[in-house]
Amino acid sequence: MQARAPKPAKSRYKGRIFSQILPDTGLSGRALTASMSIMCYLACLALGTLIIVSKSVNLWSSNIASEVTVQIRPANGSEMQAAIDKALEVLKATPGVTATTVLDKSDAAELLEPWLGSAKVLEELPIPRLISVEIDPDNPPDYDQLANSISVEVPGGSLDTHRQWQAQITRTAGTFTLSSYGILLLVSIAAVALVIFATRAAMEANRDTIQVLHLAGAENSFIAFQVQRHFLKMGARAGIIGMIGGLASFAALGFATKSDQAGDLAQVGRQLLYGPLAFSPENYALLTIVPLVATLISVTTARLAVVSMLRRVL
Amino acid sequence: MQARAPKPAKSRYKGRIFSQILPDTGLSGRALTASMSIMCYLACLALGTLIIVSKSVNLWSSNIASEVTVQIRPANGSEMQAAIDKALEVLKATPGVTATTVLDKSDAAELLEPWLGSAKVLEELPIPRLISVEIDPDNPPDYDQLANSISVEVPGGSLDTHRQWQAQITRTAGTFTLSSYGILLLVSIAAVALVIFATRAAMEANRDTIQVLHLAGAENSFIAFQVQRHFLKMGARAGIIGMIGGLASFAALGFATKSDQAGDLAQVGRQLLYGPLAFSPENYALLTIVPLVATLISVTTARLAVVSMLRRVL
Amino acid sequence: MVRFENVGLRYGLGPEVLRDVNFHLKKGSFHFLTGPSGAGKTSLLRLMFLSLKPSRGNARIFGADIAAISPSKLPKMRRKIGVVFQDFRLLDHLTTFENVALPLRVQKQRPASYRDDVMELIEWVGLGARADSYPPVLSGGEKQRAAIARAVISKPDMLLADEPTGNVDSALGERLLRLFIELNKVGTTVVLATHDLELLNQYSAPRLQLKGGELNVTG
Amino acid sequence: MVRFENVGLRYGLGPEVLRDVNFHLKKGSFHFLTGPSGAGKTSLLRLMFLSLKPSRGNARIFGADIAAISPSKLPKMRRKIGVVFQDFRLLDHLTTFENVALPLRVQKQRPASYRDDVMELIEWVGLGARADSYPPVLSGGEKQRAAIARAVISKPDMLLADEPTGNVDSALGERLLRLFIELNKVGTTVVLATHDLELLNQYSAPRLQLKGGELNVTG
Ligand SMILES: Nc1ncnc2c1ncn2[C@@H]1O[C@H](COP(=O)(O)OP(=O)(O)OP(=O)(O)O)[C@@H](O)[C@H]1O
Ligand SMILES: Nc1ncnc2c1ncn2[C@@H]1O[C@H](COP(=O)(O)OP(=O)(O)OP(=O)(O)O)[C@@H](O)[C@H]1O
Ligand SMILES: [Mg+2]
Ligand SMILES: [Mg+2]
Repeated sequence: MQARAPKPAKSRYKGRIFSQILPDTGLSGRALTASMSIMCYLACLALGTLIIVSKSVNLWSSNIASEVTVQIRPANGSEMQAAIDKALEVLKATPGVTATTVLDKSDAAELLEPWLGSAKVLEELPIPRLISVEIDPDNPPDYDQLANSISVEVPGGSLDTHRQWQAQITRTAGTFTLSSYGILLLVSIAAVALVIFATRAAMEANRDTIQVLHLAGAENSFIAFQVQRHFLKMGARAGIIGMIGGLASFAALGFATKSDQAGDLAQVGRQLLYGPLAFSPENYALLTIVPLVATLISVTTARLAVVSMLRRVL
Repeated sequence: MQARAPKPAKSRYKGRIFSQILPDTGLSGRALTASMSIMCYLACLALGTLIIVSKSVNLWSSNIASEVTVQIRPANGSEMQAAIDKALEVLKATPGVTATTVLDKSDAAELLEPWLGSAKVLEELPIPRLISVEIDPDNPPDYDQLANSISVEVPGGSLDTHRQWQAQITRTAGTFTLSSYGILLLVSIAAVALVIFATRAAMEANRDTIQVLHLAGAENSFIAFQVQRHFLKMGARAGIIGMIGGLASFAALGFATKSDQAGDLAQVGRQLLYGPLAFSPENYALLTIVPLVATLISVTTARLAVVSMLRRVL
Repeated sequence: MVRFENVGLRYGLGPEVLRDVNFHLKKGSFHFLTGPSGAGKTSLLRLMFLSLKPSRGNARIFGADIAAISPSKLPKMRRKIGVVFQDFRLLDHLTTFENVALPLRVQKQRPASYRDDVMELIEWVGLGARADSYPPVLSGGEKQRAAIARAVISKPDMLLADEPTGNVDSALGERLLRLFIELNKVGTTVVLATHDLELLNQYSAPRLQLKGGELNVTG
Repeated sequence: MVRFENVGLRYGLGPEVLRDVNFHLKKGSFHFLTGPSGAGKTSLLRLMFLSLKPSRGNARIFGADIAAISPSKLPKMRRKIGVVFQDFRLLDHLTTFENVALPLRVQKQRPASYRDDVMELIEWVGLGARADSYPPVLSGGEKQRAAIARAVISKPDMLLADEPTGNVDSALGERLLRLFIELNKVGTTVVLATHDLELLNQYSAPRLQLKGGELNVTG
């Protein structure tokens, strides 16, 4: 039963210190800030994933879209070099093709090495030859028609547009993007709900104070402003904490990624998750949207909740 | 200023209804339950990922460990069938080898199809032959020695133990496992912090009530029990909400997985994330650990916080 | 200034706490409000300070019908009324000074303009040394005096005081009564609810007597 | 039963609120405690109900030194003391019945064993119709009576009442005084802090008079 000595936040005004009219206590305390921060952190992770995935997919898609391959298998009764020349001819006549590179026999053999063993053996095999074709992505050729002409005009020739591959990437990226949007939505809803509950509880906790303010002639807007100011601070604080956490996580991931060895599966996963690009400064800057939105959600939700509550009292 | 009419939780006792001695209001309201639930949800996701990854890795590892491949490339001046027979002889003499299967020429060709085109062409190629070797995982042979004997005794022969592949999987799985443990740890710390803050705030909110209880002769253990009971309910409720959310998410994922088309990259990712097994009933059951731990954390943290606070008042 | 005609009040579905209450307070008048515990004194004051609406009858204050005042006009009207609550209702997180200055603060007056007035009043009620203390460390009588200072700081048109001397000794009670009388002399309408016979005998003023929900005006 | 020798009390670094207080209360005695507002009546009572420790001097209650009582023994001692707080301190989330029954409930007595006693006492203080109401809807006097009922329900060895009649009219005040006198007759030591001259004149008992932090015992 020791007398409690409240130590409310103060602002100095011309020599005399003034307390806040509504205390910072009540439900809107540190637990609220903590859970709001967690949500902001989650939002940062989701947003970061979104940025990385969309950047990676763009880059990959444009890489893939700007390159197709012509494969020429050794066919019976045809000369390989003639087939290659024919293929180049067809390609050059096609609008939208910007460059062609005929891959050496050894390049093709290299691709087969995992399957067939050392290149020495392969050199003697009649393996197919590849032509890498660069495409103007803004003005791509009609692939169906090109594929048709190549298979008709070039003996043993076929066009590989990597379409299946591209579809796979797009589908996988789509899943990630969708999950990220889902998490962002969930987190926002959770944040709104949390602030509504918190506002209600804070009003409940400060019910007597609000009654006294009313009876002293305070206007609803005055009271709402006090509550709002509180949630402004809370939202901003939580947003910044969450953002710092998010930035730290991405930085840590980037660091961990660099120190890891290269390797098939891990690299594929990492490429997809963290992008061929480093998570760049612009992306970090984009994350500052999180505290801004958090503050906005917090303030407007609190304002609406408070005004609707105040309307219901005499 | 309308008179407030508190409606506290009641328990009926012999005709007369009794209110709880400590009200359910104060900071430990719905916002607390909500944020606790979110943490439990995250814990469920992390735990689920952990289960799936470890199960998948086990399964894959044992599959891979129980199977190695012998590759025999057509070497100059040697008969393929003789080489195969020789290889089988070596394998049969090796302890730990339980079975061997010589793959058809066409099986091998199939594996090369993506690279070399239709199987017709391949039939004429002198492609390598494969022998699939089953291993007793509990008693594996000495791989180094086996590889050595095969390369020495079998012309053009080599042993592929998929070791690099296995290392990749282990490394990737390790990353997932580590992140999951990290999230579990973070979530637990956050939950403990949240409950401590909440207990403090609840004690603060009910300070007057606690003083009156003290002065009426209540023992600290009596008061602590009241607070504890409150956090027991809160922890259990939040844990169950979080668990249900987690279960729903996994169920939704399983459903989405089934309806999706098969495809290289997506399938690799999905295999890793959701495992070759469906997320089975035992795994769902394992998730019930989350509400149990949440309740335990909530109650013990609250108990410790309350007792240490009560000790500090006269 | 205040006119009640056949006013009745019930809380929820309970019995009528006030029945057929009729009275009229002229501007600048001084009234005692008496009656046994639970008679409805606080309820009657709550009607007058606009924190409750009558269940029936016609209650007018400053010429407006209490039951029909729009919420947006409430703050303006309440600023003309000073209230001393029976249970003080000081804000625990504000100092005595800030509690007393509250009515001016919610009117958004500049602190510099009222600082000295507030301190002077606080000295007058004998709380000079306690201006920077928080209510939880004040004695019962000190709280009551702070509540009175808060009610009168904005020189309201009407002062409603509910048992304002229940926690102070008779000397201090007399001093506070004089404060109310001074205010009344400069034009404030005063209604003072009390059980304190001593106080009633110290000043002759008409009495509103509540009993069994009915009101009689004497003197 | 209670013996204070040269007891001094200060809050934090403030001035001494009580100085060199000496008195002795015998078992079964009845005392009034008087003094102006802020004199330290509540503070003195708080020492006696073990919610405060003296800054100096020797204060003993039930034979034990207040400054040295171990926390684990506090609940047992407090159960022997009934307190009526100046500001009531009813629990807003419990009904009147539950508030009055609280001291028995924290002693873990079975509800069936005290139900009738509690209801009888509630009727006696005139709150029969309000047993299931929550404190926020009670009038000032009704709260005070509920607080008194809570203090006496467990028939304590010592009753400390702080201004127990500040919010009730004189007829009811007399009735409550009689309750205290009855309790005193069956052996309870009573200390009653009040400003109410009327009450003081109704019963002759020794007075502890506080002034400027010093205590004089008269009568
Ligand atoms: N908000 C409320 N809801 C229901 N009943 C109420 C409410 N407020 C007061 N009452 C009841 O109305 C009656 C009158 O109460 P009121 O507070 O007006 O009495 P009073 O004359 O001020 O008494 P006192 O002198 O004890 O303060 C009482 O019986 C009380 O219990
Ligand atoms: N917890 C506290 N901390 C600091 N000062 C306190 C505290 N409680 C009381 N005081 C101061 O101690 C002095 C005595 O207070 P106390 O409540 O004992 O007076 P009282 O005799 O009960 O007065 P009243 O008749 O007005 O209730 C007052 O000046 C008061 O402001
Ligand atoms: Mg009243
Ligand atoms: Mg006192």
